[in-house]
Amino acid sequence: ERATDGDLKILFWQAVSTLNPYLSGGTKEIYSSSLTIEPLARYDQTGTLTPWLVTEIPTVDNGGVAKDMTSITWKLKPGVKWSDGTPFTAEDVIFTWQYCTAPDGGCAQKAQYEGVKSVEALDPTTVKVTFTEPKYYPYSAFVGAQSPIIQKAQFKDCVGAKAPGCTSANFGPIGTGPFVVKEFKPNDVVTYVANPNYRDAAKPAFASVTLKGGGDAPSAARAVLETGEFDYAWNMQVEPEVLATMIAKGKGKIETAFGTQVERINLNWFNPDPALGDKRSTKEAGPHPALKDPAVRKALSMAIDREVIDEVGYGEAGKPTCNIVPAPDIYISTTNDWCLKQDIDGANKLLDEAGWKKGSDGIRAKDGVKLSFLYQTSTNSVRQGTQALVKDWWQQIGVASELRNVAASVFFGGDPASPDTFQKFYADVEMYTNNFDGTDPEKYLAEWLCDKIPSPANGWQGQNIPRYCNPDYDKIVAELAKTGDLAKRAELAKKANDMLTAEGAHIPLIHRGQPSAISNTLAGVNMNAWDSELWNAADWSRKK
Amino acid sequence: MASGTIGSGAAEPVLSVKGLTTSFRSGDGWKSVVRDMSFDVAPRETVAIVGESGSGKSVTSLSIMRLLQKNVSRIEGSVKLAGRELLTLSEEEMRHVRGKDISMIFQEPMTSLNPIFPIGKQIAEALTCHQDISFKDAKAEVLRLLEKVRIPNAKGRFDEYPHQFSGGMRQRVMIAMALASKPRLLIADEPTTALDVTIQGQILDLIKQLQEEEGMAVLFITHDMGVVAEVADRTIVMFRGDVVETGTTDDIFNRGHHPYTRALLSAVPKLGSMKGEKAPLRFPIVDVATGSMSEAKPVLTTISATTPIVEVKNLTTRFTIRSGLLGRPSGAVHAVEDVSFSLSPGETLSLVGESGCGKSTTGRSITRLIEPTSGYVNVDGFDTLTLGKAELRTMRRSIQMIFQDPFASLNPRMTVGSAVMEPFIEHGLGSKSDARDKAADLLKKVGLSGDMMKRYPHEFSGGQRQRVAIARSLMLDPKVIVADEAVSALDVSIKAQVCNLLMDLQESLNLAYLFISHDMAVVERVSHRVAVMYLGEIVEIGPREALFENPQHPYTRKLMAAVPVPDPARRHLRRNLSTDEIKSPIRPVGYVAPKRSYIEISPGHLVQVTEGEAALAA
Amino acid sequence: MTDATTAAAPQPPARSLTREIWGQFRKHTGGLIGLCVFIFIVLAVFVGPYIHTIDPNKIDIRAKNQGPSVLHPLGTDNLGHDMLAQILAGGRISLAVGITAMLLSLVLGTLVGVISGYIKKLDGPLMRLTDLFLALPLLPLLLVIIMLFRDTLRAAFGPETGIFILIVFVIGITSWMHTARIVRGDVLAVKSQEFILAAKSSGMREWRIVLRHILPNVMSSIMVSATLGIASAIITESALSFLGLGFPSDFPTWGRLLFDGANFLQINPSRVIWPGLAISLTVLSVNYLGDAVRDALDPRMLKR
Amino acid sequence: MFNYTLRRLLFAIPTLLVISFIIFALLDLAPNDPTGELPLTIPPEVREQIRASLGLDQPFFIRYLLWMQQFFINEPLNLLEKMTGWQIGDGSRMRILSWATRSPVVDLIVERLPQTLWVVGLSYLLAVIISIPIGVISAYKQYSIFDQIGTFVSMVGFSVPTFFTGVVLIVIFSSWLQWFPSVYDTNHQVTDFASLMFQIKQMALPVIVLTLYNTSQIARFVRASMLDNLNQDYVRTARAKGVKENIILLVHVLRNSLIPVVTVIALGVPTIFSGAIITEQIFRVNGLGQLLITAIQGADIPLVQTLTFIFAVLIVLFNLIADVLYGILDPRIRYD
Ligand SMILES: Nc1ncnc2c1ncn2[C@@H]1O[C@H](COP(=O)(O)OP(=O)(O)OP(=O)(O)O)[C@@H](O)[C@H]1O
Ligand SMILES: Nc1ncnc2c1ncn2[C@@H]1O[C@H](COP(=O)(O)OP(=O)(O)OP(=O)(O)O)[C@@H](O)[C@H]1O
Ligand SMILES: [Mg+2]
Ligand SMILES: [Mg+2]
Ligand code: NI
Repeated sequence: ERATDGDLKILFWQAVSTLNPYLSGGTKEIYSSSLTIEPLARYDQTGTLTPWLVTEIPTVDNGGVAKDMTSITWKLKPGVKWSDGTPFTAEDVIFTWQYCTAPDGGCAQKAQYEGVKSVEALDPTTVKVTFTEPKYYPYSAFVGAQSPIIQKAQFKDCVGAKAPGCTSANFGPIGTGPFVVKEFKPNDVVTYVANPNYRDAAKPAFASVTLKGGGDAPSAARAVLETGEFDYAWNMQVEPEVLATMIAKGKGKIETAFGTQVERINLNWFNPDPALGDKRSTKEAGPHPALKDPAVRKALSMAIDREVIDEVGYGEAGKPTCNIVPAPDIYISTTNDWCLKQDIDGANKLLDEAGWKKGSDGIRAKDGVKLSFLYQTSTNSVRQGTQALVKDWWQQIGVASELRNVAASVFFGGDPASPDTFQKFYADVEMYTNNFDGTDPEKYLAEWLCDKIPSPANGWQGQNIPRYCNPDYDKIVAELAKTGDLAKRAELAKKANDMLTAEGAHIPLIHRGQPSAISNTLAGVNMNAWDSELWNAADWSRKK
Repeated sequence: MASGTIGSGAAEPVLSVKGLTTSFRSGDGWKSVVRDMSFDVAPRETVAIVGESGSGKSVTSLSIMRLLQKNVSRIEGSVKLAGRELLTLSEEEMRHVRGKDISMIFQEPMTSLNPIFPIGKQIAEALTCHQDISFKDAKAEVLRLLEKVRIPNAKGRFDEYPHQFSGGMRQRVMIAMALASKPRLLIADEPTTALDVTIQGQILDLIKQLQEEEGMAVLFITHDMGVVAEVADRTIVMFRGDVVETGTTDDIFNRGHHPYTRALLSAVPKLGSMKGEKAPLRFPIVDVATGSMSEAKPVLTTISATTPIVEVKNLTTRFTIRSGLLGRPSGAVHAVEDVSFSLSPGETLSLVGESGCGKSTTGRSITRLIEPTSGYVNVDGFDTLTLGKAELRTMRRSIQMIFQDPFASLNPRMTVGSAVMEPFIEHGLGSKSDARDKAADLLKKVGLSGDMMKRYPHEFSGGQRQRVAIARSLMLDPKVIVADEAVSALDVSIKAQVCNLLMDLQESLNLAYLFISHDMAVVERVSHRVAVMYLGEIVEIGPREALFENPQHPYTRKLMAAVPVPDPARRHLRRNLSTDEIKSPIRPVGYVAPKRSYIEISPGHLVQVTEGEAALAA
Repeated sequence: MTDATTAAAPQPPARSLTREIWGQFRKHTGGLIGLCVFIFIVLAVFVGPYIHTIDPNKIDIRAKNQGPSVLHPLGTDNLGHDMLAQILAGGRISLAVGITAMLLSLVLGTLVGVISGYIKKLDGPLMRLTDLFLALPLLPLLLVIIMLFRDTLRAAFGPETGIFILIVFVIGITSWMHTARIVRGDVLAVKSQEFILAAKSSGMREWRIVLRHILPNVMSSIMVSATLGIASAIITESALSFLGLGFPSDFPTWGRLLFDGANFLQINPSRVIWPGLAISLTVLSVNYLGDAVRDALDPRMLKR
Repeated sequence: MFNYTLRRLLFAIPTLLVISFIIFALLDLAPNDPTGELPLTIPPEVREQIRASLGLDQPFFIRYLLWMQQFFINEPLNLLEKMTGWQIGDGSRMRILSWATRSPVVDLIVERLPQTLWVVGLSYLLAVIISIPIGVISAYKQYSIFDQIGTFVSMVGFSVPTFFTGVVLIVIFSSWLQWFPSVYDTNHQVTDFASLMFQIKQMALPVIVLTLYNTSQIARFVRASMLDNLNQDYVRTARAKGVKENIILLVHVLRNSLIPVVTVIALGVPTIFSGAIITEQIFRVNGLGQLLITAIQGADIPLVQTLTFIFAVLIVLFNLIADVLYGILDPRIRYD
């Protein structure tokens, strides 16, 4: 029954800065706003698309998607109301598109609407989205937590350059979801109350939600698992043994949802020698003197014991992997699973054969090139732990490494003036996590195309961080973009994925999950890595 | 006059000291500085302690008050106040004794006053901490006291701070503070050294009056035998930590038999003893052991009047007084007003005058330690007031200053040895060992032993510190020395020794002295010329004999008349407590000083005349 | 106070001033203990690694999170690093950084403080500069400094010395302001005292006055700043490291060990106790040293 | 003194302008980026558009001038309007908007003030109140048990960082004893006794941590400075007057020792407003410190700039106050 279970207390150790996910694309903003605003369809815990504000998922079979893949038509659920009581209509859907694609608006989710030519209302409950060219995976706009529908009435004066000024709307978007924002203190705490106009009269069970922000992951875990002050805490990146002692208190548990995140070490295919000045890590610098050797790249991967990394830094929240596309199931490849087993001797042998000889200092060298690498990553205790482990293993195969860690805001900041961004890659190897939205890897795999290599010409904005370039790979990706058949798509994707690992564009380490701490008193939580973790908050309730 | 009951045993003694021994920790052992001291003080009685500088007088008084630093000192014996043993009292009980039953005037007023509290408040505190009294009443009482100790413009100066006061005025503040609570016993440690004779007389009378009215007993420590003769019923003579003689003042003065006592008394300079002498005369030196006296030699220097080494013209120094929250100037202390004089090499010019009349300020203005308001000063060819930093430094080699308050002028964290050596090393006059030799030599000359160089200023007696300061000023072999009350804290014999040293140096090095002093007898002895200051102006200046034998200005005459004479027979003479108005050098903003003119009475003897004031003074 | 009064004992033979101060210092129990502890820490940290020869970066993943044992006297961390070796290695860096950075900031602060307190003309500008440095947001400043100088220093001095210089410089340059203002306040008060006037009148050069007369009289505040400075330098260093601005993660430092250990408080308390103790002991011993020096310099505090 | 204060206040204006410029330049130079915290899935073109929408594509000087206009003209006018209800101009003045939250920076600051003042301010106040007696007594009874313990506790308190003490306190008092909450509720309103008790409870841990740290620091300075003055001759004079020992200590000696103490305290007061970053983070107090640190990490330049500038104003102001206090405390210090 609605609003009978009191207050739901959620802890996000990274605080929420706005409740309009179009103005800030951060995960925390997307999750927190998902309690109020909803997309037309979203992914469930298995990654399957489920209708949310529509009656069914349009497909070619049911006629919802045009045969030529140039349009998709959504049928809205009748009788859905905004939390202010006004009806939810096709106009709102159209407006959402307009809002995000308006110039000067700085919409963070613009990519979701890429290739959308027009959105029109066939009738108040039917929306047709037309694409500029055939889209073989058409479920992007209005799908998933990244592109929820906002209310036209509320945001109509907030389009384009005016968007940031609408503070009250951004801080309290009216939605169709189970909760309504009552008060928002940016970067601190959000309070929600149950939506009186929610379409399911029995839901939500909680009368209110308090979403507190700030602090760090271990203390957030403590607040749920040890002191029991909170019911749910997101993103519990904490050393497994620390979590284990907290869980031992018996107040809660950790649940992990696995999406597409992979922690990897990128290998720089270009020469990052500082002596090259501005040319380093670009094509002009030439290939990397050591990493250009496939044997070296492979040996580096063989030397790593991913099980240990997982055990030390991730525990339940990670699995060793050799893939860059680790999920959904249909895309999982096993071709490169040789890497799951550490093989120091094999690596040593490989290097010996390739002519890399150990020097007096135990470091291998060939033709005056030493196997000594600058290994950078962002500042984060788990990553630093991994760095230490990897350094140790590499040492065992005669590879020296100098560790460096860079503040995350700088590392991922992309400031072209900074030498420390992951795009600039002024290092030999670097480690971080990346993933793709939703369940389709097409766009993701396109990141390793030759023309996506970051360089001064594109303002270091390319996403092909390892500077990998292989025309065969480009061909596979081009084919993928033109394939509609799912099985065929999976095959192509696997091929691309295998190629990347085999050729050593990077060394995949861990398939990372999203661990959350959940109080034992909470029922109905269904961890979901494909959408907002709070996607089914309407079903959450207090265990009696 | 009711000071009839004199002598110990007449009444129950207020203070009774038996076998008092005080030691300081030195190295790993204890070193006694006062040994087996015993004496009584009866109500209404005044007991004087005299003795060599550093003989333990101050330590005795501090021991009685139990104010010595506990961890480094040890007091043995018995001190009874009206029958009550003080040495075994708890700290809290002792606190009730201090200030209420016994109060004390400290030797060095500058460091003994809290620098950051207005003096009025500090005096009032002596009242408020022992009795329930409203601040307003306390303030009224303080103002009354300040007037009594003849601080001019008491009301206006209530809120001023110690550093704004002249040496003598600070001393009077200390006196007011000690008298405020009308104690049963007053311990006065050199209360009048920094006071000119007229005010000194008034203060002594004030103490006498309180003694009569309130039955106060007084323990009086002084070097001035004239004062002893005037105030003391009985006298205790100390020498190197031991009491060598006690008795009625009359006995001590006329029938003292310890050689030191005799030495002390025979060395006392007497005003008027210089009649007919042309040049300054050295003091006769008395051998402490035998009591025999050496002959006094005159100082023979050639003073060329043509090229003065110091020339001062129309020097004016004023201190702006700010008042109110906003700190707007509300007036100015005209500390030095239109002062002109010159000083030739080999000459001693003495500056005498009322306490607070601007003598120290004149000295400091000449050395530019204070920026004068206007005027012209030439020192050894340097136009002092326009000099830059580097030249000022060279100039200062020629002119050295001995500060009135020796303790305050010594860095508390520096051994006196390095303090004395410092200027020498600083000016690169020789190596460190040269400096050490010279310092040791000078210290010996001023009567300190060389091994005292390792000690810190607070471990010295007042007189010892003063000698350190003298030694320091001599390190640079300057051409001029401004000696601000340089010998006031010394006992007669050492004073004679130090003065002779100064005169020897004058003779051999042709040194010039600007000698600021209140001790007219010493002034008479050492100076070639004398200038009399009054309210910031020079009212009379001239050769010593002219001035002493033929004082013209009314203030000069008053000064001469007030000099105490070391003769116990005159003890019951009483000046009439002066009722004349105390003049203040504070003038309102925009005040224009009247133009003064001088008439020359005899060659070089000038006397100030102003229309209005000349009439008034006559 | 039981020893007998030695009447007018002859003064002991002349001793030099430093001997004198050392003599004072020696009598100061706290100071002596402080000195011993400090020397012990320094020795432990520099000689220790020759006795306890485990490489601090040696990973033995099977022996992680262990309690004290013969092989690992202080246990191991969650990667199987030997804690004792880490603390010894960390101590070298922490002590070096703490002391040099403190000295740098102390010298800088005292210099600025004394100059602006003593020379009226420079007071305004220098104090406004101090205000500016106080107001600068630390983190962006660090980011900029590191962006501008890290690679140059790394090229010139190698990765370790380079980052050491950078960190010491960064901590020094961002922490001198308190000392400067405190010293200035004290100098203002001291310079109005008469013995300064007396020194001036003997023609002392200004900087000698400052050195010989003013500095000793503001020493006690400087001493406090120094002790507090070591503590904050050690901690700031760790803050820098975990912001990614300090030493690489394979350079353990006390602050860093403490920070990393904080989460393991319940699993393995020795991970925080030892580094915490090391920092505290260092600071305490330096504090007592400072006290002793202060007392030795204060002639009135003689002989306890 | 008045003239001096006035002169200093006037001189503060150009000083602050220079400071604001340097801060702005520094922030601009820093290699942070407002899109740095966004997920990597957001493509570069979109990032570029986001930057443009924040005005980051404008030249440096324009951005600085814009901030100046917003800070010195628009915000004060806005404040005036709010207070008086007048309508000045068309009311469409651009306020300083934070980039991360897109809300007016001033509102954010106002929202954070209460918890910062409650926790950081209170702990500072407590520290001052506690540290002075501790410092005085430790100096008076140098090397007594009290002094030794005080020294020990304060040095340990100062040398053990708050990120550690905070965690220890949480483990002991929140997890184990369950006396105090480990998470600070910023929405909590004090309306009655029970809610006041709750407020006290939730403030207890962070306040303890911060007070320990601040007390240690101030007490050390009080002690050192007192020791310098305790043996001066004027103390002897006061004793000779029979002044009570505690008055001697608190009035005579303490006041003479206050200059370094005033300096330290005046340096500390502005830091109240910069918050206590680590402590706020550990206990989730989310005051100004947390606001600043999130803003810095998120490269939220308008917010950082404004906060830092306000901080600079406070620094200049409190240092001025300290300087004026010197003159009041020690009449020998003259500024003319
Ligand atoms: N704190 C101290 N530590 C060691 N010795 C001291 C200390 N105070 C005084 N003395 C020594 O004790 C002796 C007696 O000093 P005291 O101050 O009593 O002399 P005094 O008779 O008052 O001399 P003066 O007339 O010069 O003031 C001196 O030799 C002095 O050096
Ligand atoms: N720094 C100052 N600020 C204000 N007034 C001052 C200052 N120094 C001295 N005075 C005042 O100037 C006048 C002259 O002082 P000065 O010290 O020159 O007197 P003096 O002749 O040396 O007296 P004494 O014989 O008592 O030492 C006094 O009224 C004194 O209060
Ligand atoms: Mg004496
Ligand atoms: Mg004088
Ligand atoms: Ni009393």
